[in-house]
Amino acid sequence: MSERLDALEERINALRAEVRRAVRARDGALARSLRAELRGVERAWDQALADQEPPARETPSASEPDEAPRAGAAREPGALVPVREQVHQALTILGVPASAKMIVAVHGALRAGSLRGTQLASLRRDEERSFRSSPFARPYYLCAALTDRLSASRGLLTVSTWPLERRAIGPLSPRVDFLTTAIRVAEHILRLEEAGEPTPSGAERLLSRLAYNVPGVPVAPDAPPRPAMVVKAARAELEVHAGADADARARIADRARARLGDAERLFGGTILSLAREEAS
Amino acid sequence: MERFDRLRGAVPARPHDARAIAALAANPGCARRAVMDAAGVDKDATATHLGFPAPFGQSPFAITRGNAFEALVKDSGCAELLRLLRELLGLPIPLAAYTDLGDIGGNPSAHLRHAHTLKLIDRAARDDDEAGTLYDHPLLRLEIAGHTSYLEPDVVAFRLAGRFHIVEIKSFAIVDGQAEPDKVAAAARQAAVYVLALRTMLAELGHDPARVSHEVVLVCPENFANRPAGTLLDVRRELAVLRRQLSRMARVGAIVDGLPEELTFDLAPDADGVPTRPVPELREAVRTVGARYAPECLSTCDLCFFCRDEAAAGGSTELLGRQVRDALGGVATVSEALGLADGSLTPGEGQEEIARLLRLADRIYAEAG
Amino acid sequence: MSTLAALARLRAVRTGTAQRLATVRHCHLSERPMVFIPLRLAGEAAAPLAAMVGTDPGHPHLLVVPQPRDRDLRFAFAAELAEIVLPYVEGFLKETETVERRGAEPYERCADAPQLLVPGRSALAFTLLLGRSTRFRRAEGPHAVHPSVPILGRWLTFFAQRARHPGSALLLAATEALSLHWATGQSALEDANLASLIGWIDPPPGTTGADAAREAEDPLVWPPAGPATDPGFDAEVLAPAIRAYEEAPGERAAARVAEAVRTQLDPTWRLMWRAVDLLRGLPEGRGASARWETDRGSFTAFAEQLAEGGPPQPKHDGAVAAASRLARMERAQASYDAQRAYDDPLVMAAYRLTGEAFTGTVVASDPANAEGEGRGRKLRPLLTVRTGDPVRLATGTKLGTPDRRGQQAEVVEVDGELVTLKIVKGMGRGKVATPGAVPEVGDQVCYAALSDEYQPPASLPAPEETPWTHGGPPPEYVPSTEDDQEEWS
Amino acid sequence: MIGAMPSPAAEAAAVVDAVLDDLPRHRGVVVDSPPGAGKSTLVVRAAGHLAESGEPLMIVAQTNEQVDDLIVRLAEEHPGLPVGRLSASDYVVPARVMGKAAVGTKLPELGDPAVVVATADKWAWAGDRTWPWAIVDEAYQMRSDKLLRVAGMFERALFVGDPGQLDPFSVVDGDRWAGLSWDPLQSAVAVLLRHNPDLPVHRLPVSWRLPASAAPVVSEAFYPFTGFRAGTEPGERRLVFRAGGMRTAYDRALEEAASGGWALYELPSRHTLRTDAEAVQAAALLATRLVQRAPVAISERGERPVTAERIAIGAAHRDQVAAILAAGPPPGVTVDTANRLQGREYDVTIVLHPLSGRRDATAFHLESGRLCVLTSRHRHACVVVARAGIPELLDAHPSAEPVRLNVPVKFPDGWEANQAVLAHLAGHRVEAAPLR
Repeated sequence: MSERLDALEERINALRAEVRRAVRARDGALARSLRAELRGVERAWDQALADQEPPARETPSASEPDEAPRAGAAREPGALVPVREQVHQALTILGVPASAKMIVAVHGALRAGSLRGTQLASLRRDEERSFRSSPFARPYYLCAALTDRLSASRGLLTVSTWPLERRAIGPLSPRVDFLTTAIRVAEHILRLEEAGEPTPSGAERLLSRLAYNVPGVPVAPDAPPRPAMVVKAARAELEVHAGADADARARIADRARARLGDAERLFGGTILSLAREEAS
Repeated sequence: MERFDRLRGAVPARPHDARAIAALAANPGCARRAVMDAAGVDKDATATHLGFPAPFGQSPFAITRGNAFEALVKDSGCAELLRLLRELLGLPIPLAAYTDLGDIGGNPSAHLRHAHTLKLIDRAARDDDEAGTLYDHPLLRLEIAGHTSYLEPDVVAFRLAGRFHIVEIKSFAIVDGQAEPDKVAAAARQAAVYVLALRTMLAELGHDPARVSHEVVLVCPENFANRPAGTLLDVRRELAVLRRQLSRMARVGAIVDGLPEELTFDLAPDADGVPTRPVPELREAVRTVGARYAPECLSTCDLCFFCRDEAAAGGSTELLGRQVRDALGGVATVSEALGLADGSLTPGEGQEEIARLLRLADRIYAEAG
Repeated sequence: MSTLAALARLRAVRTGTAQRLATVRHCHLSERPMVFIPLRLAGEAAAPLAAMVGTDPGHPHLLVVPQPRDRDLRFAFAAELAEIVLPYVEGFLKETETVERRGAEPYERCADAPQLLVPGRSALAFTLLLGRSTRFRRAEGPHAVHPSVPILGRWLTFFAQRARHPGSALLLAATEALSLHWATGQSALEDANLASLIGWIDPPPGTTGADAAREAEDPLVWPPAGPATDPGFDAEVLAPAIRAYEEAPGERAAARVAEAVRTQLDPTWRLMWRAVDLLRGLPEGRGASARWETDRGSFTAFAEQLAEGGPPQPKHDGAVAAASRLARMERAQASYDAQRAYDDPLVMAAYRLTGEAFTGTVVASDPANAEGEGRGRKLRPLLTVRTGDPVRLATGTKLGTPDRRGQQAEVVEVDGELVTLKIVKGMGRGKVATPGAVPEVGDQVCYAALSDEYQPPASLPAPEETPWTHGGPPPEYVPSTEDDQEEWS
Repeated sequence: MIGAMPSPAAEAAAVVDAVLDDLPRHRGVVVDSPPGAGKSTLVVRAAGHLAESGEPLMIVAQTNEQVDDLIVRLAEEHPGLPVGRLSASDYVVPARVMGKAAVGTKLPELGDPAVVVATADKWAWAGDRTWPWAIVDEAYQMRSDKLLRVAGMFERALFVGDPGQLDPFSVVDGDRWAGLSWDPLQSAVAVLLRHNPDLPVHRLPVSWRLPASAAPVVSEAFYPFTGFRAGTEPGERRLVFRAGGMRTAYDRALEEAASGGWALYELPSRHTLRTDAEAVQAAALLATRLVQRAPVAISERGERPVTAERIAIGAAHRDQVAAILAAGPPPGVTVDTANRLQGREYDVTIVLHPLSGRRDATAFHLESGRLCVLTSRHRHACVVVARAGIPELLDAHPSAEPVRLNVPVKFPDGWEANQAVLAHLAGHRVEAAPLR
């Protein structure tokens, strides 16, 4: 190893120690500046190493054949389709309000997509900004689910074209939507099977995961659950909750229609409207 | 209360979270800790300013893992949890309602959230037709040494057959039915805080507090898979200890009354929050209240290194642990004990026996070694 | 805590170095032990992060899992570890000796056995978990692993379980082995830190044990001996390295993780060998050698079981297995305690202080005393010993003595400083005592109410005959597919 | 209250009848017996009951002394019943057992008695014979691995014992079995009931030993959920001194105990060695003074002098026992550890409190069974010797016991039990005289 590399490595070690000393002394500012310096030296070390060696041939891992090395969001495969489009696809498959995590999982499993959770973080805010600057300019918006307090439910995404009843969340709705998700995923696999297409292994894994929490799905070791059985079992439980859930959702939707303006109806009531609601 | 404010200085009192409350039982005999906790002093900051930062830290991996596991249990309306409760307690299928008491829009105050929790728990306790089953993030509160502490909980409360249970989610593993006893103990102590707080809430609402079960559902990953599994944990003992420690906190006043009027642990932070209090002055202030150091403090108390240093400087036998201390029958310092052992020190009243034993030990040790 | 051990700690505080608690070594130390230092990823039950392992102090093997959450990488780690551990272990199977037994067939026993050394109790517990998470794996089927992985799992399980058998030395935790022989000037809790413990026993020149121990608490100077890593290291060094590997898996990124964990393992590696040297400095006690013989037997038996294709160790003992193990452990504990005392005057000293043992000078001896008539006449020599020890022994108490281990005596009377006792066992059949068999007037003697006599326990039912009080016969063990499906995260 | 409470005798008899009725209906029947509630009476009664059926019966006890006691009681109650005693080869037949049982080291040596009594250890060697019935005595003090060795010998069994006394223990670490339903370190009853949760559990409701002054205290502290009452009314038992006192602290403590059933002889607060010379001496001197005062016990059994044999001094550790013996208590007075006092009964007991002089309470000291044994051996009065400061010690006790999954929580909690007993003793405090 060259002298320069040695020196850099020594510096890296020293800096790491200093950083940890600063952290232990609860000196956040110092730690941050030291860390920044550390990253700089690390980059220099990487560079020095790269200068020295012929470029390392890194074989892409077999499980993710199309993962380009260190690609930014814009160069993501399938990035030809914007993120909001991909989310819309996933939500359309599911047909119920879903968390970012579920959307990523479904999209990954059924559409071979590679959305990341972080990409969805600011989506709802962006959509709201867009809507507020020019209402209804887009054919659909990715928007909020509404709690029984008419506020935006934390973490759930819906599509603006859905009826309010579907976007409302009553006490039984998380369960109903979970069961519906299991049914939709199973049905999607069934359709692939009917079309003679191979089932992606990710889809099977997702279905196993969901089916595990649906009572009455027969479990066979080493084999994924049969989609038809999942549909049957999930429908059986769904039957139990459906009536009560539909009533609760309808009541929330009615209230939302009566009390919320367009934007609030899509993106949730504000504290002010909540206070009105509370007072009434 | 004013007295506590003076002790603490011009900073808001450190809120007691469930973990802090559970830790009260770790060394209840320590007056220093009792006074500082009751006054809401930031012991961590105090220790750091004194030059003895606490040796604790949590790995980012552990934090990530904890959060990820909790999310896994609670995903999709607590789908995993429902399965567990159905298996463990025979929760009937129709009982699947999930209410997130923390999700009430905007960024509401603790007070508002507590009121919301109160309203829904009241409805649940009345067995309203609408009443739900799972209640996530209930905001509970406890009265501690005259302060109201809000407990920011990551627990779920659920109702079955008119009884409420607390669900405690922890990411340590249960392997073949066993988990690390210390971690289970910590979880049980913490869960007991929530049980007590929920009981208090029911009592305030005019319901029977006994409707909160002393059996807590502990949810942990099982074996080496990431799958959550549930176990029932009886926290009656922890509840008894907790009640005891809380009533003890209320009695801290007596210790405080005996302290100098002007005593304060104020760090005098400047505009950037950097402490400006001269260290020797703070050291004197802290020393005014006696500590009861034991090596066990090293895993529980922020001030442990400071107190250990103090004990070492004084040559205290406490440094060597409770067992050694007990074997020495109350001899307080190392030099005193060694003096008695080699005969250079004449035993004081009541020390004749231990002196005889130590001299004998000294002789036998010399003979055998 | 005995007063003696307490006094030793006090003296350590005053002198600044640890004080001896033993004059001989009470655990066998192999000539070629294997040091094993595992690290675990924080927050996970049994996800290995790295291990340093080997038998040559100058050439440790470093094994690393660059992304500990990746199941395949973890099993690759286990296979790598197996490549180092299994040849070492199996190397001891080649040379055997024939052991003759009274009333039973002779059998073969390995001439020597492997010995694993780990830093402390938590490393021991982790070894057990590592064994648990690998021994049920299979080399075929949907979750296939390398065939060596389940074998490794069974050996690790064997070693870790055996470590809980009193007096066994097949797997030693360094902190425990050292604490058995030295008392430091800090608390037993703090002794669990290997660096600080060695700091007390062998402080660097010019410093005191207390200083060395304080320094040892700085994770920047002395990283924790594992399996838990320093949270500061995790946050500042390990997390970025693992993240870099995740983003661009490759040799360079893996090397970065490896270098990071090496900094955490190197110091402990050196400490472990210092611990070996310190322990080697003590001569091995008689009992330690005898217990090692038992260890060799246990090792041989397990190797045979493995060779015969027996199933992996079950997840827990059944009712019968538990009771039988408990009986074996209790017996081993009693003989371990007794042997240590008889081997070592410093250990005996603690019993003298509590009045369960005494030393003194023989002031009267009647070697010809006998009881019974004719053929039933038995030699029962009488001794009177003057002692300065505070004897608290009741008449009739059975006593042993380090100088004549085959003999047993009985307390006849304690009268102030004079103890009269009668030798009741080990006098042979002769009419007169063989010369030297009975202590003479003026001899220094030591007697203690400690016995390592073996009384075989009553037999237990066969597992398939477990009675109804204990749940009836257990279901037969069938390896379930679930066992090898566990994700090991 | 509606209707009068049944008399203690009637209440106890009803439970015994229910137990006997249950015997043929279940594979096992458990009877919890608080201190002095007539456990031996029940065992002897059940033995007679089962023997009447003509089927042979094995009785399992834990110590040789318990075996001998049972044989004596059996001979008293069922003089015609042939009894055998299995014993080790070095067992010396005590006078009280002579002629009351056939003694042998192997079953065939005993002939064919209706009842065979032996310790659990001895039974484990007794061979393959199967018995239709067994009675297991002191079953809560029996470790479950011992039960495992003998349970295959019987088809049905009656398990009798006191759940409040000391749990079995081991010198080795048994963590690996914690939580298993067959944990060998758990008591025989705990394991039995975990595998057979439907077996009936009866409770003897009346303590015939403890006086009215003690039964409520012991019941509340150590049997908080089940409880029991005294068989005698307040005032029915009395302790009087035929010799006069001198108003010394010892005298006052003894008089307090005689009038109120309890006394706390309190020495000044100090941290001491376990063998605290002052406390040890106080215990011995209290016994000496007691004998000197010529005490007489008046009870439902009539008027009887309290001789040295009817007095015991109890302590937690063996070295304390040795030290008390060295301090010279009157000849004939029993001095022993809690472990060995289990199952025994005296008129007056003197107890060296396990927490006296300690700075920190350990799990050993706090174990509720230990204090329960020590404070429940007496028919008339109990004098506790302790240094002041135990409430403060309890108050400062750190509660950090590890918790093991699936191990049933043991009640009562040692801390609570200690607290309850101390709270009661506070009302019977006599300050020790300052040492000369």
